[in-house]
Amino acid sequence: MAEKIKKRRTKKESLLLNMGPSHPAMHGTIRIMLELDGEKVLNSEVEIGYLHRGFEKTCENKTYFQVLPYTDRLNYVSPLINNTGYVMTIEKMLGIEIPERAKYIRTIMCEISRICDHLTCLAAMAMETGAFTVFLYMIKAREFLWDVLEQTTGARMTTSYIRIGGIKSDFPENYKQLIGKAVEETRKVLKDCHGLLTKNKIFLNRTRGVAVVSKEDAISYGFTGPCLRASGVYYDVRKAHPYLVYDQLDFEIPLGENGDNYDRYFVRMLEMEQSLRIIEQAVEKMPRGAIEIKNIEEILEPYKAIQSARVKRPTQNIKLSPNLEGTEKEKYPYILTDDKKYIIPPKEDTYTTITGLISHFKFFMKNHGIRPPKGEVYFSVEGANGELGFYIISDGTDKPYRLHLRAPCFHIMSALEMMIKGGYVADIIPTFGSINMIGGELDR
Amino acid sequence: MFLDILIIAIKIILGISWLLTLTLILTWVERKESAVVQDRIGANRASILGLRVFGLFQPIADAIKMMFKEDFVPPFSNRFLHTIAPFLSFFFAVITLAAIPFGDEITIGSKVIALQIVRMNVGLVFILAMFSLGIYGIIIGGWASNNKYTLLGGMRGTAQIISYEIALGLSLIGLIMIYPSLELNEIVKYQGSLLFGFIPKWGVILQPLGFFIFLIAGMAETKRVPFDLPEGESEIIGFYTEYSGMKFGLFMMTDFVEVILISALVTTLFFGGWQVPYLYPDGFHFPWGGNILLNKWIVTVLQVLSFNLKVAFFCWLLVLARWTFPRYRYDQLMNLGWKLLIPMSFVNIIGTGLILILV
Amino acid sequence: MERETRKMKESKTIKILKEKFPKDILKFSAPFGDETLLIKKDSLIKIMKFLKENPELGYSLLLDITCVDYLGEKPRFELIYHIYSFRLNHRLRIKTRIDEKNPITESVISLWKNANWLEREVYDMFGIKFKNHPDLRRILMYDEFEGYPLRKDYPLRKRQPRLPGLE
Amino acid sequence: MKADFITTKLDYVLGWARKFSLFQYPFVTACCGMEYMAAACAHFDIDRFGAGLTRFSPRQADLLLVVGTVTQKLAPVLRKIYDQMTEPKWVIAIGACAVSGGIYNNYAVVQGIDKIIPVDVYIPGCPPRPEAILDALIKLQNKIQNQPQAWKWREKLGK
Amino acid sequence: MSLKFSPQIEKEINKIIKNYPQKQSALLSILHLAQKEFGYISEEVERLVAQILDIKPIRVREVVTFYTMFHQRPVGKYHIKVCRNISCSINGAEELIDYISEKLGIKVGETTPDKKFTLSVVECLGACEHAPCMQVNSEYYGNLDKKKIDLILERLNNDIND
Amino acid sequence: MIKSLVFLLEFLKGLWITAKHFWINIFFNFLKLIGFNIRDRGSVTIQYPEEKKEIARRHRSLHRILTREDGSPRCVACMLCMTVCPSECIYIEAEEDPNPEIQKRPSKFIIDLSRCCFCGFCVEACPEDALRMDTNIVELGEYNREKLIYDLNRLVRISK
Amino acid sequence: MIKITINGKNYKVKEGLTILEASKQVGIEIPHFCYHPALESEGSCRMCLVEIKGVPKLQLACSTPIKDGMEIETENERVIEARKAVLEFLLAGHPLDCPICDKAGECKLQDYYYKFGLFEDRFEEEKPKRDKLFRIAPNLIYDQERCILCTRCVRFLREITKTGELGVLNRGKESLISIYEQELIENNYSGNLADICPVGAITDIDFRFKIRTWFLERKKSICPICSRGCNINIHFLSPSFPFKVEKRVFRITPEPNVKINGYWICNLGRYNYHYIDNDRILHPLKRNGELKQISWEEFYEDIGNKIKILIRRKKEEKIGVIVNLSLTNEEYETLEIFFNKCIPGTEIITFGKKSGKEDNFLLTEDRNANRKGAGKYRFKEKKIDILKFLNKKELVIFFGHEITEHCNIQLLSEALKDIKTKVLIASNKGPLINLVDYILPSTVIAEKEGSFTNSQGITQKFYRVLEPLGESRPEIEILTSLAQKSGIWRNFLMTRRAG
Repeated sequence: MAEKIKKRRTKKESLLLNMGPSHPAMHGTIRIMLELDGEKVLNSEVEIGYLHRGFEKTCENKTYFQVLPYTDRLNYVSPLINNTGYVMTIEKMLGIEIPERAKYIRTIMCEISRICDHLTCLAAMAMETGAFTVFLYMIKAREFLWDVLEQTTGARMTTSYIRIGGIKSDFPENYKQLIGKAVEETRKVLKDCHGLLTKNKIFLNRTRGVAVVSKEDAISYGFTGPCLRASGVYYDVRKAHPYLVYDQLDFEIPLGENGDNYDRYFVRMLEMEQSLRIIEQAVEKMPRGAIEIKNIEEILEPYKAIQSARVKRPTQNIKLSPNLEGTEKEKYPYILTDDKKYIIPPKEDTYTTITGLISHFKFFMKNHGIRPPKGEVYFSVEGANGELGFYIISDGTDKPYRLHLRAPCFHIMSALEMMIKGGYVADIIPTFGSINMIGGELDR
Repeated sequence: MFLDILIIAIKIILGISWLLTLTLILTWVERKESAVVQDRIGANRASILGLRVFGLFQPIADAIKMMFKEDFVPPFSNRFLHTIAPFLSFFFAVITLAAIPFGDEITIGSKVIALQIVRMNVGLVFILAMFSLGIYGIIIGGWASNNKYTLLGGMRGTAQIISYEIALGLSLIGLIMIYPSLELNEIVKYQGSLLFGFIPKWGVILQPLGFFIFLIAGMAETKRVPFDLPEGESEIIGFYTEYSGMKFGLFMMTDFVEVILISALVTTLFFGGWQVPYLYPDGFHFPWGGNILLNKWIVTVLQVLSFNLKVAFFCWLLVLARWTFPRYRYDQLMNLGWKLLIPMSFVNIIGTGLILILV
Repeated sequence: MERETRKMKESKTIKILKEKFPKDILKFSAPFGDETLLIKKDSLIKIMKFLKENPELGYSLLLDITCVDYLGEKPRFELIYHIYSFRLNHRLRIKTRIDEKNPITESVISLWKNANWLEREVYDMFGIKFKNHPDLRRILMYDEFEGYPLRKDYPLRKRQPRLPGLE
Repeated sequence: MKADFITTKLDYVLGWARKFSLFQYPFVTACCGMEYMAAACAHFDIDRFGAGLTRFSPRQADLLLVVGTVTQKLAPVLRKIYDQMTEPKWVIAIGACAVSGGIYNNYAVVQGIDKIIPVDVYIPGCPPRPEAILDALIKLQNKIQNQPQAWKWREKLGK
Repeated sequence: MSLKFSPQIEKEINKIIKNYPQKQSALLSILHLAQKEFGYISEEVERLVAQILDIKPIRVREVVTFYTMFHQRPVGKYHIKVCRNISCSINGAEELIDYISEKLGIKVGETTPDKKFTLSVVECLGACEHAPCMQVNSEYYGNLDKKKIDLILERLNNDIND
Repeated sequence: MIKSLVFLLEFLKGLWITAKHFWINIFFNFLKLIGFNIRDRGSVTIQYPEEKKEIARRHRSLHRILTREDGSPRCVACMLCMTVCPSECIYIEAEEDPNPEIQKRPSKFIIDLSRCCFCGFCVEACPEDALRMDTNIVELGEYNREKLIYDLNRLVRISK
Repeated sequence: MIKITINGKNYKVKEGLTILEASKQVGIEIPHFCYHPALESEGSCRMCLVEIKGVPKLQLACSTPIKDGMEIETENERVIEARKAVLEFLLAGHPLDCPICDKAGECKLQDYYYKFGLFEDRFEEEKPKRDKLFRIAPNLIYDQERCILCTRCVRFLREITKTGELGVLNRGKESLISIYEQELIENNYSGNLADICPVGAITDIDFRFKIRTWFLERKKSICPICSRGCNINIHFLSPSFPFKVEKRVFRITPEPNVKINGYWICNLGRYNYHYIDNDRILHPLKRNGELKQISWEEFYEDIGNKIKILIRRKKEEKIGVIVNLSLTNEEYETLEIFFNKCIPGTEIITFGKKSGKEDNFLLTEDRNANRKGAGKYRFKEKKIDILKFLNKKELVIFFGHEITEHCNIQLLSEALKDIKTKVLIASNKGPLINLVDYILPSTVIAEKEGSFTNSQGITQKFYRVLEPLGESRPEIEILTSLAQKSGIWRNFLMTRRAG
């Protein structure tokens, strides 16, 4: 009898459904062909590449410095981590050591970005499961974090802030206050969101036991980051291969148990709290920089300085344009390496001295600039989605011969077919949300 | 005779305009409330002659725009069915209004006028029946759109409404066992009496479980978050994916109409309808003594006001819930309906029966 | 101290490999500290399997597969595998060269599941084919696309639009 | 004469309604989506302009927001969605990529969506700040108010 | 070219030229003669010398501008040449130059209206041991200070009166 | 049963959180409406065209070209910005300036804003402090793509 | 051969070299400003200081000859320190001119500062003010502030052109380079001064401010202006330059070739590159009343048929070919095969450009790039009455406009009137354009590959530098395609293979 039913079932036509790429839950860049039995997913085929913007090829035609904005737009939710990853890869090639303060600032920026990323990911996940308010709360918190970024880097999202040899500019003077406020607001929002989602029966129902990825599967699919940790594997680049100052800070790596959507959600929630801890510690521990030591008097307009430098080098301090704030000469040693070959000289020097001007030109001219030695290098940082690795081959010119990105969510996405198989159509959405697909990073 | 017809016509016009006005306001409330909940401000720039009035004109703009939006019928679909679906949906939602009492009877001259469009002795059954007819709109719309997503939505909607209809009906049986009539005004009147001398005999007190089930099932009837599976905006976009312009607007309005009606029903059945505690036709008579005597017109006004306030509260609550919870999954929704609500309503019926027998 | 022990471990992997596959390893180098092995194309699966399944090594995580086009050199392409061992906390880079005329190599899908997409990407971008791959199709580009964009001889701005009028 | 008067009045009313009731279809693909989210959320609240409702069905949307990069692979999809939208419809191109291809001048990216569909307002910026998006929305509202409202009875009334 | 050497000097020039294996080598000596003849070396003189030696006038100009003993403009009776090279500068030559020019009321390179003094600055006079030093016509004055300069200038002034 | 009660409580908690937000916001919005503006409470919304969010000093907004005292652009057409621009949106042509102190000036200076990615590299690259992105003009939407191409005159005029 | 040690490594080098030359030969670069391989070393810049073991002071590499067993250090601390010091002095008075200096990008000061310097500027005194726009030649501007007095230019004019217009005036810090009064440098090689100036002191007006050097790429080619065959570098806009610009070639510089042109080229060759981008014929045109654009295929069809018919009618002598003397050897070979071997009886005459003035150095009298090569394939210029030649022809093919230099254009046009088909294959527009029916764009030298034989008899190969403009094609391709359509294809192929 049962067999008969089975036979009849197999004869039954299944429903083919096309999801995306312009589907509200597919973030505009994924297409899933579903084979459905009612609402159950029998089979699926994930198609990506709708946001393939030729990142790797383009970078082969740009100088190492010009690649920076492109890295911003990989994982556009946490651009600063991408920046850091790329820049540290180049630094590994060049063998530069950067000042301690710059390391701390990078760490803080990375963690802020990580929080932004997790917030956005969970916000999207919540929105797609219907909890619209949570989405708005989380984005609200992100706005406060972005304020810190804007004040420091001069842009809200695509900051191009981390530079080869250090960072673009020092913190503004009121940074402690700014960061404090952002942290406080984020905490508040996290509390609200915990209340709205974490124990909510509907949310639990939707996510618990859905799209379970076992430890073995997770490793076999090359998971890294929160998704791997949700499956219970202890691996975090920040702990395994500590970079920046992560080995000097006290934080924990939250682990999940089941590897289901809920764990992925919860691990992210906990990670955000850890990141907040890291930020607070780093702000405390950060070595003092010029902004804290000296009060810099601003006297001379840059153009006046340039004019007078034609005759005689002016001795007053120069008031830089607002865009260049934080890069005053006094601040330079705290935020940038002392190897002059790889950094833009301080603007004061460029404006008033021939040596500065030459360095400046050397940095910017095509076929000059940063030219790492020949060879290949792989370096990875803990991105918000997992191990974000850059593989760069240099042929000794000022352009990378090959630049490859190990995109964490590419690997995770490749498991999506497996994860949604046997589930319901509605499960696709939180599953998809929980793996935090970012088109820019996935398709590159 | 002519007078009767006139009165009924007036009542119908008044009732429908009340409903539509409230619907329009509710769309505004929905927007504003969600905004305020989310620390926003919400629509406030639609102005007439420079007056903004907190964006109250927003619904008007929406309505006008939708009316003049291109009407689209998908190719290879049944044009007739596609067109009729939203009207069906809307019609069955609005007609439910007929049985709901807004206040006690009023007497003008010798004429006794019930503040209810039609007074029918099967009011409750009528309402349930009309509710369940509403699904035709959804399933026809979903099917006639010639789109897999709408079909999925339509099917979901049908299954959902059918299953919750049962819970909805069963949850009321307890009430029916207690209340003397199926006529809604009678039910409301009954709730005016007091339990133990000081607690109003509201349905919610007599039937807390029933109220709970009815509320949830009612929310499910409205097809809004957390039960918005037929729409499932981020999953299947909804059964009205292929509708545009006013037809889509009708579907949306149906939603809001249903919210109002569910609120009105909850009010009527469980919260004493137009009753104000301790208010009698001649004024307040408090159980702890003391009376405030009032004109009968004032009493009527108070009653209507009370009804409206209660409805407004439940609308607010339903909207709040809509902006608080995530969405159920299809199978979980079915589980909730069949495995939790229906058994519970049976428990409720049996319990009520037992108590009735014992008492 | 810690670093030293790590160094020991590093050499351990290489040592074991060199002992086990003396003929298959063409070159060992460590540019910028990343240990790199250039191996013969045919022994790829063998070595990968060993690396993954040897209890001492346990390189169970395939970090990445990518390819480089050395236009003008022979053999033209170089496939690069990055693998990671939780046990040793160590990354290893395995490289193998592939000829332009016959760009076929063995798929590692039997060892790691994410190799599926990674190899598809390499196929899409470089036109390298993988034997025993269940579903070798384009992944990032569309099917109508001709040529392999990441090859050095593909012009950066050569567009192949799917809609008319996009150059 | 009278008909003219009526049509202009009706035009005005319709324009008013349309500009304050823009249901949007966000065609979000990339980075700018993050700023679009910010524009939709608490701090900037695009809903204030009556454009808060996102309809993920092109049939119901009045405003197509193309947010982010459109690649060659995605171009037919965008075209299809535009074709599916019902009249009247407007398009805003948000971000450098949508406007012109932005920094991605290469084999994969469409150099400006105006080669596929007509665009009403272009917002440069990579990504544009939410203010820019809101400002563009106001600009679009002005445009809507001032443009003739094509509707069925216009011809019948004797133009 | 109207300018010409006097026949006597021309003869001398020819003699000097013969002393060298190459004509051009006689440049310095001929310039000395020319300065003697014309008082200073003007453009015309340069061209004349160049023509005689069969070289480009620019080469003559090079030599003339290099050596401070050649004047390109008429000079006063007393040509004051103050050294401004390292040793002298360290010992305050710059100050002295300013002082002299102030005293004479002329700038460096100018001649007093009465055509008595010309002030110029020169590179090393080869008398660093006496720094700061100066040369007036062919006479050296070392270990200068303001007082000494006053004295010298006064004497020269008086000299004229004699 | 207890479990489901707990769940019910969680539902109520959720409702409580949103309701709290609702009433607090209503309260403070009302206060704002009648003129008591209590900072940081109530809705965070910035009512855009009327009030504007303060843009950070360092924020990179629309470019402008600064001028000398005589009103001529400071740019000397060194083309570093054009070189470094990753989005290739700056185009410059140079010409001779009779003033030997200046010598070179741009005859064409075009920023194609539609491509600009606002990375600020051009500002960092400018050795003459001629280019800045500190106008705080971020509302750059246009009806026409051609209008997004800013030429020298337009860029100079911004600074005035 | 003697043994020397540089930086601890032993080398064997020829005797008689200076240290700088020797280390250059073994691949070690010693920085220098004033040294130039073609000029006598002066040792004024002091940049090339190296340490020689046993010699207490650092020595000038450019003027110290090597000796057997010499041990030289070019990279040790002392040397680098000395270089830094030299650079610091040179830069002390240098104006802040990189933004407006055309040399930026290929300036030796920049390169060496980046490589050896990277010190902080300590100079706080006033910078000297000098003449910045000093015209020293009709085509050159000299900036005294930027000059580092390496005197390369002075020595070039004295030693190479032997004109000696420049000299170093004054001494010490007042030194400057100048012309004599207003006598501008007017020799045919003045353009080289801008090349050899290691900094941006001398700039070429033709190149000035047109583009920054880092946008340019360079490739080797041969100068087609005269029969010398100077080796040149064509500097053209890099293909990665993101904007569309009409001008592709921005300047021409000499490529050192000791046998032919040394390190120099003449101004004529240097500035006459505009023909590459200007006045080009871009598409095949056909006159049917007025000129209309046609496709290459159409042309091949038309003319091929014409030739086919003439061959069939055995009227080969009705075909007239007028060849110029600026084609490549390969093209002459093809011409020979096409017309002499496959269609014997065709009448071919050759006309070159009229001779010009020669100077005593590089520029020759003969202004045709490949007269010698043409001669090898029996294309020799003879005095022939053109009108007579044209008489009774049915098909005339012109290569280039050179013929108009040899006859009265009025008469020519009249003579051409009777001819049915007149074809012009040329790269640039010229007087013949109005007289013919078919106008076909051929490529210029920079766009094709082939070889020239210069007046010395040296055959030099050159390669394609630029992509052909418009629809222009190399003559060799035109002839081959034409052969395909005119029914002589098999014959053509066989002869070519045999040849």
